[in-house]
Order: sequence, then C-alpha cells, then structure tokens
Amino acid sequence: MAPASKLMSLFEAIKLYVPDGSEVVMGTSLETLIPFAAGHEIIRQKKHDLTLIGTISDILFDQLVGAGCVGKIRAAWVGNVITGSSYNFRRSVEGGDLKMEDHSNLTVAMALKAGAMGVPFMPALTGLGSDLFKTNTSLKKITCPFTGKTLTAVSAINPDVAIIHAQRSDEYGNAHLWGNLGVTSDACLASRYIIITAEEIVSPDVIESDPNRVITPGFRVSAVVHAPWGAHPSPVPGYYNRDHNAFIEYRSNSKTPQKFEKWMRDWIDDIKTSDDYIRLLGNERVEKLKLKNHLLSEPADYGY
Amino acid sequence: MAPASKLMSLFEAIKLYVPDGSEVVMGTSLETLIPFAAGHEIIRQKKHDLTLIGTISDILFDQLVGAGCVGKIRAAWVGNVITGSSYNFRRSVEGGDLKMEDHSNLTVAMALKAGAMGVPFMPALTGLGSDLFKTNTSLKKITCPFTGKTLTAVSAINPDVAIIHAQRSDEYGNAHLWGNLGVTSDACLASRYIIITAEEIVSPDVIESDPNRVITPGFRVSAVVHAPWGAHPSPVPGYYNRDHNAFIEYRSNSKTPQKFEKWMRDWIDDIKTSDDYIRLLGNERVEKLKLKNHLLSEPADYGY
Amino acid sequence: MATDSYHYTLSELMVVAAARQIADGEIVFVGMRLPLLGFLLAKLTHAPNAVGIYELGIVRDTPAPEPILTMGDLPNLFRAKWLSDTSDVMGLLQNGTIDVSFIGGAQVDRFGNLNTSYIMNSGKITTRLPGSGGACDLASLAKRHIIVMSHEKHRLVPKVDYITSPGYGDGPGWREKSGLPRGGPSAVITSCGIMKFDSVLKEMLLVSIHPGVTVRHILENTGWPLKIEDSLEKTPVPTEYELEILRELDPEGYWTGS
Amino acid sequence: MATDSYHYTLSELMVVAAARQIADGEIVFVGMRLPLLGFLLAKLTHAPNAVGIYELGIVRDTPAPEPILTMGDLPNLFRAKWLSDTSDVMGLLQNGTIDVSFIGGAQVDRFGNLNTSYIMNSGKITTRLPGSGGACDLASLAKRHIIVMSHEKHRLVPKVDYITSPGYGDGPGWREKSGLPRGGPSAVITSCGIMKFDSVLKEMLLVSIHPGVTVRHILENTGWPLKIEDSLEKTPVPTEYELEILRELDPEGYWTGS
Repeated sequence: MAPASKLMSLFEAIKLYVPDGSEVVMGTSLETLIPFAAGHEIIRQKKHDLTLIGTISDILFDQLVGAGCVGKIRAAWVGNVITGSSYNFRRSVEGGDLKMEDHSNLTVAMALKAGAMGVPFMPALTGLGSDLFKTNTSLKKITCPFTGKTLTAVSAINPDVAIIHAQRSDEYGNAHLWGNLGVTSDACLASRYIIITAEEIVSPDVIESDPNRVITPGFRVSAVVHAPWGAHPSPVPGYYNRDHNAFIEYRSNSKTPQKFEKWMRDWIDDIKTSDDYIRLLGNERVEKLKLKNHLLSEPADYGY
Repeated sequence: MAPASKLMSLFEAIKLYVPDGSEVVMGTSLETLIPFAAGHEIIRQKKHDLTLIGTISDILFDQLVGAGCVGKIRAAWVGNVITGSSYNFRRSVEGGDLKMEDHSNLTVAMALKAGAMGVPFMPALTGLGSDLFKTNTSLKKITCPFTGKTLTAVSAINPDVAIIHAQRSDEYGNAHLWGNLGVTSDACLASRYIIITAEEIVSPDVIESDPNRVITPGFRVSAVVHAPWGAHPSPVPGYYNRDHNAFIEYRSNSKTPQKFEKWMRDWIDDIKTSDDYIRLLGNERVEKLKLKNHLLSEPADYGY
Repeated sequence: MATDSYHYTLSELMVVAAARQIADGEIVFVGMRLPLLGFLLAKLTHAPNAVGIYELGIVRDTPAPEPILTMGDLPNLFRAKWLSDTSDVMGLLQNGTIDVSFIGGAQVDRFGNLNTSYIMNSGKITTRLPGSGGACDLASLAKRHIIVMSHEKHRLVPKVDYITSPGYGDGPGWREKSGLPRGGPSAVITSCGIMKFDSVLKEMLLVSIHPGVTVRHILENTGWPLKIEDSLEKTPVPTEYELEILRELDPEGYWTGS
Repeated sequence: MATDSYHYTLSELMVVAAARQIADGEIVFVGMRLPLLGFLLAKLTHAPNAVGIYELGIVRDTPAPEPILTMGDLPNLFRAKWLSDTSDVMGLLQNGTIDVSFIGGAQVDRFGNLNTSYIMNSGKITTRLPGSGGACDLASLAKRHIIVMSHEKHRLVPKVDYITSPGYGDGPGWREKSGLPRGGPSAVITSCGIMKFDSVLKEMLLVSIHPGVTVRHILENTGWPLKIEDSLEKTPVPTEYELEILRELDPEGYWTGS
C-alpha cells in the first residue's frame, strides 16, 4: 500500500525530467526559495533550448542564460534584484540570441493560474495601453461578456516541469513550504512534472501533521531531491538568510563573458554534491547566514 | 500605532454589517466551520430580503429561509448533507417565494475568485450543455480568444459581507483558519465587509507566529466576535466534531412550518449568548463532541 | 426488493458494485453519501493506491482512522495528504487529473443526463431538489463518472426535466458540440442492476442485473424501452471480506442498513 | 550635484520626499529598492498606520525587526500580518484596495509613461532592461503611483521607446480609452526635483526643486520643454529625525549612501 519512493539524486532528477527544449518554471517564490542547486545542475548537464518561465527571476535566470542553456524566457523581470540589470541576459537579448516574452508579475501569475485551473486563459485589467502586447503574444485584448469593458486576456502557461525548493519533504513528494508563496502553488498544479528539492527529507508523519502547509499534492510530484543549502544565496525561511554579498559579487563576476566563465568554473563545474557546495561556501559564511532569532509557529490541532 | 480593536458582540456585528437586503456569503468551508451562531443572530434580528451566497450550504441556509430572512439564494446546493433535501427551502422555492440562481461548486468558486481578483468574470469548462445556463444569468457561453473553443464565463460575485467562522483570531481581525478551506479566502477578498466569529480570541503574538495560516489580511476585517461553539453542529478542526444527530433531528424538526417554528423557539429565540447555547447543548453532548485524539502540527520556524 | 433472502442489504450490494468500478491507482473525486463508502471500500480491498479528492479541498490516500458519515468529518481531515481550497481541487478536476467520480441522482434519462435540481409538471416546479453541488462539475470534467441511484420508473425517464449534470445530451457528438472537454457517464448503478452506455449510440444499456431481480421488473420500472446487452450478466454478490470491511466503515448501517 | 554641502545625501533627500507622499492609514504596494526604505520611513514617522503590501505575497504593518536590503529578507517575513500567494496580493491591487505605490524607471516621458524594458535606437534594441516585474501592474491598478528616478536628459524623454508601465499615454482620456480601471502617476521624484501632472492636460509639471538645484539645470536635463508650476517650491530638506531613522533603516548606506 506504500507508494514507491521518489527520492533520487539531483543528477537523476534533472536528467530524467528536464530534457533539452523543456519549458521550465523556477523561482516561483520570487526572491525566496530560488532553486539554485537545481539550476546549477542544469548547467552542469549542458541542457539547451530551454524556455524559462518566471516572475522576477533574480540571478538564476542570468546564470542559465550565460551558460547557454536558454532559448527563450517568459517572465516579468530578469535581473539582479539588489543591483539591477544582469549582464548575461543583456548580452543575449541585445545580441539577438534570446527570445523574450514580456510579462508583468500579474500576467505570469494569471497565466499559471489558468494552467492550474485547466482553462485556456484568465482575464486581467493590467497592462492595458502598455507595449507588453507588442512583445508578448500570450496577451490579447478582449471584451467582457457581462460589462462590455476591455480586458487583458492572458493565455494559459502549462510548463513541462516546475522546479520547487521547499523546506521539508517526505520521499513521496509531500512537501511543507512556508513564507511568501509567490506563484508556487499554481506553478505546481499547471506543470506536467514537478521536481521538489528540499532542505530536509522527513518522515510522512511530519508532513501529515499539517496538511494545510503542503504546497501541492504529492501524487503529482515526479522527483524528490535532498538539497541542503539548495537555494543559496536566496533565503529559505526557517533555514538561512539571504546572502546579499553573493548577489553583489555576482554583478562584477558576470560583467564580461570571461569573468562569467571563471565564475562558472568556481561555483558550478567543480561542484558535484551539496557537501562540495557547502565546503566552498565555508564555515564562517554558513554560520553567518544561519538563523539567529527563532520564532516557532503556534501549533494547530488536526485531531478528531 | 496600535490599530483600534474590532472586537464586538455578535449582536453589534450583525446589526452593523448585515443590513436588510445584504448579499451575504456564509458556509465558505462547505461542511466545516459553518457560522451557525452568526446565522442564528441574523434570525433573531429578523433581517429580511437577504441574498445568500454559498457552495453547499448545509442546513444553515434552510434555517434562514424558514425564518423569512431570505429573498434570493445564489448557490450550488441547498439541503441537509446527511439527509438530503431540506424542507423550508423546498417549501419556499415550490411556493415561488424564493429566487434561486443555480450554480455548481466550481462556478461559485470562480465567481468569488473573480470578485477577489477584481475582474468581472472568470472562464470555466463546467456546465456546458447543462440547464444551469437557463436558471443562472451569471453564466454565459463565450469563445476563447486563443483556442476558439466554447467556454463558460462566470460573472464575478462581490458580496456585501462575508461571515467566516475561524478557530482563533486577534482583536484586529487577523485569524488562523485550518482544515479544508473551501472558498473562504476568495470569499473574504471579494467581500466589502468581513465578520470573523472565532472559537478563541488570542493575542496577536499567536497569530503572527504563523502568517501563512492567516485566512485574510486583518486590515480588511470589519468585526471580530468571540463565538465558542459558534459553528455547532458543523465540525471545527481542533475544537469539536460534527454533531450528526443535530442534522438528523433537524430533518424532522423542519418537516412542517409548525415544527420549524417550535425548533426556532427552542434553538434560537431564547438564546442570547454563547453560554446559553452551550447550556442548551448540555455537558454530555459537549463532552461527546470534543476531540478525543489530538495531532499537533509540526512547528515551522519564521525566524531570521 | 427480495434482498432479505441474502445476508447483505441492497445498499451494500450497490456500494460494492460502485467500489468495483475503481481501478487501483486511479484518482477518484469522491462525492457525498454512498460514493464516500464505495471509495473507502475500494481503497481497502482491490485499489490500495487509489487517491481520493474531495470538493471541500481535501486530498487523502488512506482511509479515515474512524468511520465517517460526511466528508467533512474531522477523521477525514486527520493526516490528509493536502488540505486546500475548493478551487485547487476543482482545478485538478478541470485540468483532467481526475479519472473517475461518482454522483447520485433523482432523475436520469436514456443518455445519462442527470437532474438533481427541479422536477417539473407542465412547466411548473413540483419538487425543488438540492441542486448540483459538485455534480455538474464532476459530470462535465472527470474522465468518466458513475451514477448511483434508486431504480424507479419516475426516476429513469426518457428525458430529464432539467439537465443539472450533463451526460451524453441527445446522443453521439453532443458533449463535443457543447464544448465539454472530455468524459461522460460510464455506468449507472441502480437498486436493480448496472447499466452502461452504447459506445456508438451513447444510449443506456442494461449489462447486469442484481440477484433476485428480473429483467421484466427492470423494464417495467424504466421509463423507456431499455436496451439490453446480449451477454447480460448477474451482478456478483459482495464477498464476505467486502461485507466485513463495509460494516467496519458503516458500523451503524447509516448508509448501508436495510 | 552639489549635495556635499548638505549633511544628507541626495538619495536620502529622495527617499524622504517619497516617504512624505504616503498619508497615514494608506495601503501601500511597496516596490524594490528606494521605495522599500520610503515606506519604512513613513511608517516610523508620520504614517504609523500605513499597511505595506509586497508582490512576493507579504502583508505587514510593522517595520522589519532588522534592516533589510530586499523585500524577501527573512526579517521582512518575521511576524508579517499575512504570507500568501502573489495572486492574492495582486488581487488586492486589481480590485482597487491599493492607495499608492512607488516604481523606479529608466525612462519616463512627459505624460508619465515609464520604460523599464527596451532602450531602442532606430528600431534596434540598444539596451535590454530587466522589464516590468510588478511595475506595469502597479501603474495600471493602484489608485495612484509615484515614480522615483534619476534626472538625466536621456531618461526624461518626450516619448518613451516602450511603454512598460502606463502613465497618461498621449494625454487626457487615454487611460479610460485603454480600459485601465483607475489611477495614474501622481508625482515623479527625481534627483533634481518633484514633478506632478496637470490635472487637465495630464502633462508633467515641475512643482518643487531640490536644494542646490537650479531651474535651468532641470530644464537642460529634461528632454522636452518642461512646464513649471507658478508657485514653484523648494523641496523641504530631511529633518534630523527623518535622517536618524533612515540611517537606522540603511545603516551601511547601501541604498542611501552618497
């Protein structure tokens, strides 16, 4: 009666569920819980022609673009949240090597909600009069059948795979995720495959003690990966703070293709496991990023 | 800097925020957390011409109809979940005294989601070919601007007031709600006023320890009422089980208008406070319904 | 009905027949009342890997730790796999994740259209029924749905007074024309037998009769000349094991008592 | 810019000016970078009852317990009033709950249209900017929005190369014609001064100049003949108290350093 375990290595998960040409949604919590470890594995496996889907992607998308994995981006914002523009992205778009579908956060959210709800589009009021309609064929103007008013219709996005970093998951894909949730729930429901990378793998008892905190039903999850520090340098509620310096340093480390090549060698090519990555970060940095002030949620009783 | 308390009596809350003719959404968690205490206060205050909005309403809607408070219902199902049809509702519709807008659970959910999202409608694939379109002017067939396919357009519902029963709330309207959530979150966001009735009033510290469990932002809540056992006979996760006998007994107690009059005298007219109600239930029944098996949620750390 | 001569009730036979419609590993949208038991019975017998989805916003793949009478009973929330919004589980239904669902009905017609809203008499409402609930959604959006109801002449009618939950409309191609994305009724389990639908004509077809029931009785209690499958079967009786489980699930026989 | 002679930086002046645009009790949709500080400053000075909404899915009405550099920093989640989905807070924006929001821009035109997507040169992309993020949504749906940016001739242009975030389009009636439900830019706070919009013509109007800045300097650094309010004011300097708070909020001067 126990279903099969979905626990596997990051290598296997990316190899199995992110073939070249896939539409991949990542960074669905916006600034938190960004699945950097999974993104770096995609780079190590030299995936190409991927379409990246996201809201504000922070630097993960820039890294994948710089590594040559990406053919197209469907997102609201691509850059480095704390420093502004990101260089690989600029170089690729300005050089004509990267197709861009320009969204706003609301249109991405609605596109994924349409995908999650199984409808071909969702209506919105945003962007009317803007030029997003010129650089995004997923947007059309429609007339409301009830009010006669002009609305923005956002075409559904159903990604091939959602890559989600969560705090804790059981081996069957039932994962607890907390903090700001971004577009994570809809991204999971809209996607064909779901890869969960988690700070901790826990027993089903832990997850079942709080079913409201489960981000998406485990029966739809394809792979579960144990990836401690797998969202660094982005923050993970309950585990570690944002490593601002990493984002600030990345700015100069990606200024030229040469510098980015070196950055990849240092931070991606030679990293085989989470341990390698944590070793590279170093004790001092790890300690500095860990939570200093704890606040545990008041229990909820799910008894009968 | 501390905002004003929104704590008030059930009498005040209903008097202030449920004027005659209001559109009221209740029973948004479907079979659990039904705000019976608030509904009974509406009956005591002899409100009339209300429009009730809900998914499956269980017997609360039948009681409000029987008491003459209701002019119209916009819902998917009105009855007694455990016994089937409900008599006051049947009498009123068959007698032509009650307007009905026939929804399905999905169309109600989408109508409230449209209200919550501030759009005039939401698309769906349900009900196509059904006769719901004949008895519900909130439904229209449209053609998808992207696929050309036929879709159901569901007009937004923005109730005047949402009445929500929650497990615990602070006096500012920040409430924890857990268990199955139904359409509660969207109903709150879609409504102009929100009345929270809660099993317990707790300090803001308790609520702030778990912001993901907050059902809707407190700044939009109008009134907070302490209403222990306020959802009886429906179940409240963490507090008490469903009182099946009350639903089964209600069936015969509502079979004729005379029997229902008597039921109202016994269960509504003479009840002034939660204490009166609990006394009426009696110790034995109260003890029987309390949780026997507890399961506390694993804590989540919201520190930094 | 002469079920007294058997050591099981008619409701038990119907629940068992419903349970047997669930294949192992299927995603089941579980409705109120009898279907609630049918799913749990299947789970505990031949379909241990079935997953149950409930319109309240519940996903669970284990039976509740205690007998339940309604899907909102707290034991049905205990150690659930997911507690969420109705719109989330309706999304799973609408996007094609649900294999099978069960719905009850007051009135059904030869093409499997279901009425749980209005019984009419010459344009006047004679009986107001509770309405759709999730039934219209399940009939519209699940890959297939199964109807469970009592077999009486005024319930099995040539044409329903009101289509609450679409079946095959007026026949072949109707669902597609209407814009429904998939699905349709795959079986009707009544108090007398089991009907399926002709794959071409989309019309109801008697395929199995319950023990102690005659074909004539069924024909007399059906509002149109019901077609009969050549290889008409007898509905297999519940096994001892199925009855044992079922009586643990409904110890007071609230749903399955005679 | 001759701000050295003042004991505050230009960024500090801009943040203070932004903060003063927030009235007490307003619901503020808080953007990245400088606006993040502006909201916190307002909260801690004249607008203690303001509520902050963040696109990540955060609602909070108290400042974070520690200085933050980005809205996703864990202290900004600590004791938040609500942690939720982006679509939930976008719903609050779209349904008209948000009083005011702040957005930065690379390029703005005389009607307050904002470009953060593409800098073009004779039909070719010369610079790809990060894009809208939530800016287009805030400019489309908040009751009013305030633009904060550096005042340079190539940034304040007659017509933007690409409208990422709609202002008043080509003038009066354009937002209504386009179908936007409400709103529009109410002020532009630059490194040189503060502009508002003519209530009739919807065109930018210089209303206040920062200390040490001349009108000529502003006109020379604006891409069109900028109209000037008759009652032109001097931007009030930050108070000691405002600076004190601001330096607690940004102790290393990451955002507000000179």
